[in-house]
Amino acid sequence: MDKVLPSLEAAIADVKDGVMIAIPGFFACGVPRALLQALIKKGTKNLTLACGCGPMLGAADELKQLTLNGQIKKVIDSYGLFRSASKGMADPFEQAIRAGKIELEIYPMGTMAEKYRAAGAGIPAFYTPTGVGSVMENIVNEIKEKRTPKETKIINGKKYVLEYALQPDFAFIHCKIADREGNLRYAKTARNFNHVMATAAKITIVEAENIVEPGQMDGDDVHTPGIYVNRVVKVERPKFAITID
Amino acid sequence: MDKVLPSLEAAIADVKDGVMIAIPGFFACGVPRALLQALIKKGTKNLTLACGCGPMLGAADELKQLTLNGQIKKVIDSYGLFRSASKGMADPFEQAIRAGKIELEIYPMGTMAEKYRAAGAGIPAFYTPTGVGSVMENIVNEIKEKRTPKETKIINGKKYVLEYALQPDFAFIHCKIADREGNLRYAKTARNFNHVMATAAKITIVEAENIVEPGQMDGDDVHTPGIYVNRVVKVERPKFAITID
Amino acid sequence: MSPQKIEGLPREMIALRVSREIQDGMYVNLGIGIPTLVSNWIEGKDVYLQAEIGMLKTGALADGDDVDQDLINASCQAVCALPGSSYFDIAESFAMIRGGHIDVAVMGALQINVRGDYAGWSNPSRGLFVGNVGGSMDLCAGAKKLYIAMEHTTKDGELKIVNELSYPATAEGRVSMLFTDLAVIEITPKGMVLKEVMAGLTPKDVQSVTEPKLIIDPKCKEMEL
Amino acid sequence: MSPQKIEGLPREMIALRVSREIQDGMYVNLGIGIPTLVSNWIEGKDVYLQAEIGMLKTGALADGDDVDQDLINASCQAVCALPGSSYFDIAESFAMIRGGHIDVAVMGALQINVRGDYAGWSNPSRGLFVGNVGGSMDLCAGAKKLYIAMEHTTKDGELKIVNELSYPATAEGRVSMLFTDLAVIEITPKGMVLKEVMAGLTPKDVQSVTEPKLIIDPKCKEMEL
Repeated sequence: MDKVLPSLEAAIADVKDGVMIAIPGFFACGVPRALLQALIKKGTKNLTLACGCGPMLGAADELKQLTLNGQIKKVIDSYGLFRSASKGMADPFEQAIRAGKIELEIYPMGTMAEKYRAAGAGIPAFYTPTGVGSVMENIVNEIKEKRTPKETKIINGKKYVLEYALQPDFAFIHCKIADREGNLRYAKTARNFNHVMATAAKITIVEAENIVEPGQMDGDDVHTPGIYVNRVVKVERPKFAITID
Repeated sequence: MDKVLPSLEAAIADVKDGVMIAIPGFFACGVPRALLQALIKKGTKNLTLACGCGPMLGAADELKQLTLNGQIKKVIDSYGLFRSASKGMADPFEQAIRAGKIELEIYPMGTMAEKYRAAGAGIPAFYTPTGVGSVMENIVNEIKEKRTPKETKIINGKKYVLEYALQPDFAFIHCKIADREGNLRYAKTARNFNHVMATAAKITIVEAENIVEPGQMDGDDVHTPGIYVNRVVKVERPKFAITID
Repeated sequence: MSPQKIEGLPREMIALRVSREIQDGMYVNLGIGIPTLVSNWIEGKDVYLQAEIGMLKTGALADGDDVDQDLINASCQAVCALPGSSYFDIAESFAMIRGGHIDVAVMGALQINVRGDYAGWSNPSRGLFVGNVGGSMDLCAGAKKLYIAMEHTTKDGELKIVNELSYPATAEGRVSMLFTDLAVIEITPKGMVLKEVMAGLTPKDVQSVTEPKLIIDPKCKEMEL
Repeated sequence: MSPQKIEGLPREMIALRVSREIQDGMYVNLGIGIPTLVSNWIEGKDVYLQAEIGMLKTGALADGDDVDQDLINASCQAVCALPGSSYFDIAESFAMIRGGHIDVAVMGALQINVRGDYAGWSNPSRGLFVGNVGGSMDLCAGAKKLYIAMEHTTKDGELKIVNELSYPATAEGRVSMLFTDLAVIEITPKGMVLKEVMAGLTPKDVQSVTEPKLIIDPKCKEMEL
């Protein structure tokens, strides 16, 4: 089953207004910039971007454009994307947050990772020690009215928080090598959120720096088996500025 | 930090009576037979063997010896090790189960996998759809008196069972290649329960068919990072009879 | 007294009939027994077989020099790899299964009832309370579609399609289609709908070895093999 | 009015002092800021640095041709690999962290109190309720030992070691040792125990910029660097 499509436009044709899209990347590493650029071109609105560790800092131009276009409704992340005081105030995204135009929901990074992993693995909810004793015992949102307590439980004398699976409608994935059947390999620390998000989403769309034939990747060396992948598009290797400000 | 020890005896020196040992393997594939043989030689008693898919069928000689030596107190598995009616009745292990000399606790295989994964990942408990509507809504034991209901919860209108992490004292791991710092690679379907059990146990002891220097394994191709591994011993590649009866 | 047993199709033919439901591009898990035989009938199709031991795209059974003890399927048979095969650990394997990524799971059964509950993991007649549950309950919970492939009655002619299970359930209400040596039956909210019968049999014949009252599909036809 | 600020050790020296606690064979995670500087002082030691982005055994910062945009640490700095380095996905990375496999985590802090609660993730003075929590809460929950490395007071001389946090907590009661530019303090069930003071200072000096009452260890000594 050849999952390779000829263009990013074709790959995201069914990404409609109002959907939730998982965006992997850890700051500037492993971010699906080409798919984000196609999304800007398409103009899809009212989007929820489900992130993990500030990938939009690695796609600062795309974030600025998405914000100015009013395409983003909400961001879920462990990293609120806030810069230093001086730069932050000048940043359109931070301005939109402060103006209440974009909603922001925050979880600890390991909880984000586990929420995607749970969605992919059919685990509807799990207990975690992370965030106990902090404001993360609640849903944490810039909009204080939306904060509600999470369920907790004492297990073997220790307190834990119940967290739920997070299933995005789409995942935009960046990988080093894909085969035509959707088996993927990532490069070094660019793997980060890519694998779990590929497992979590209803539809997983991959931008790959290289495409090979099935069998050219050793079966023991596949990072994401093709079962999780719906579509693959070849892209140029992107350039990232390595900095978080 | 060189984690390689000169002998299996040295590697299991602190395996004391009464401990729980995780035994990976899927029937005859990926079973740590050399470590099991060392355990028989050592004579450790009152053991709980935490398995996943009938690995003792792939180590039938070792199972017979452990049973006849009275070393096993309890087995936790998804596969009760039962053979056909004729063979089962002649089998010392099944006889010991029927006589109440060995306790048997059963979970669905995916739940077993997830219980180890949870232990390794610091997740004390998780909800799963598996087993709902079956006797697996209870702790399932050959000893009916020990059966108790598990907690359940309705999430988005669907019923789920709460299952807990399972942390063994030791894991006996079989791998194809280990480096001296404990990074591991498995061969094909021999990976099965090895990785999750290596993450779950308090102390992880590895029998490796090959030992290499750090750096000889590509960092993107490591299956189990060395952080989960305490000790490594070189063993001969074992022979398995490929059959489940 | 059991109803009179009807001689049905051989196991390979049940497997052939199931294979007709498997489409190009599907990810499929085949249980032990008749389901395993389905793999003989899908060669040439672009189908990915998942083995819960931790493999996608398992190939044909291996013989002679091709046998590798590190490469078995979930029925503990030596198999071959194919271009595009991948291996992964057991937690990832059951993430696939439980997480809804398997399009079709085909399982054997001891009993099935009108609500799509089925029993397949434990036969208390052996005098043991527990059985070999393996991955069956996870497959039932997670597969998008769950098919049962089995003989219509036991060797002794006892009914396996019943009103109420007497063996421990594997799952409740998860089966959508049932393929036997005599018929193809769909499980619907209204009951069991007879879709196809073996050549030479009538719906009445099938009903005679089926405890629940069957709804005869107006388009009920002969099983095509 | 803030107490008078005391000029302390440079940040590199705090990092050096922390590095003395890191033993051969340990798996260590270093947070952003002063903790990152600890890596400069452990060269030659057999220590494995974990980066929550998904890497074990991160090497030195990369320069020039060594920079690979696919190889950064959790502070978003280009780093080098070492023989034995490994990469893994983010769920595995936080499995390591949450699951108790990290021997020591070293974090920066905005405030810390006498019970070992600390605040580091959100500074409400910026007028925003939420901050960049990142992986800090997971590290607090999972690391076997949690150390804080920070300046004893703010640049303006405001106290950071306080009776009650005024900033949102990162974790409760998880810190075991505190390393500042003026002192080394152990957090015990009885309170904060002063173990070491900077050369030229007295325990009284340290107390003057520390809100909770310090217990002076009878063996309290000069910080050795």
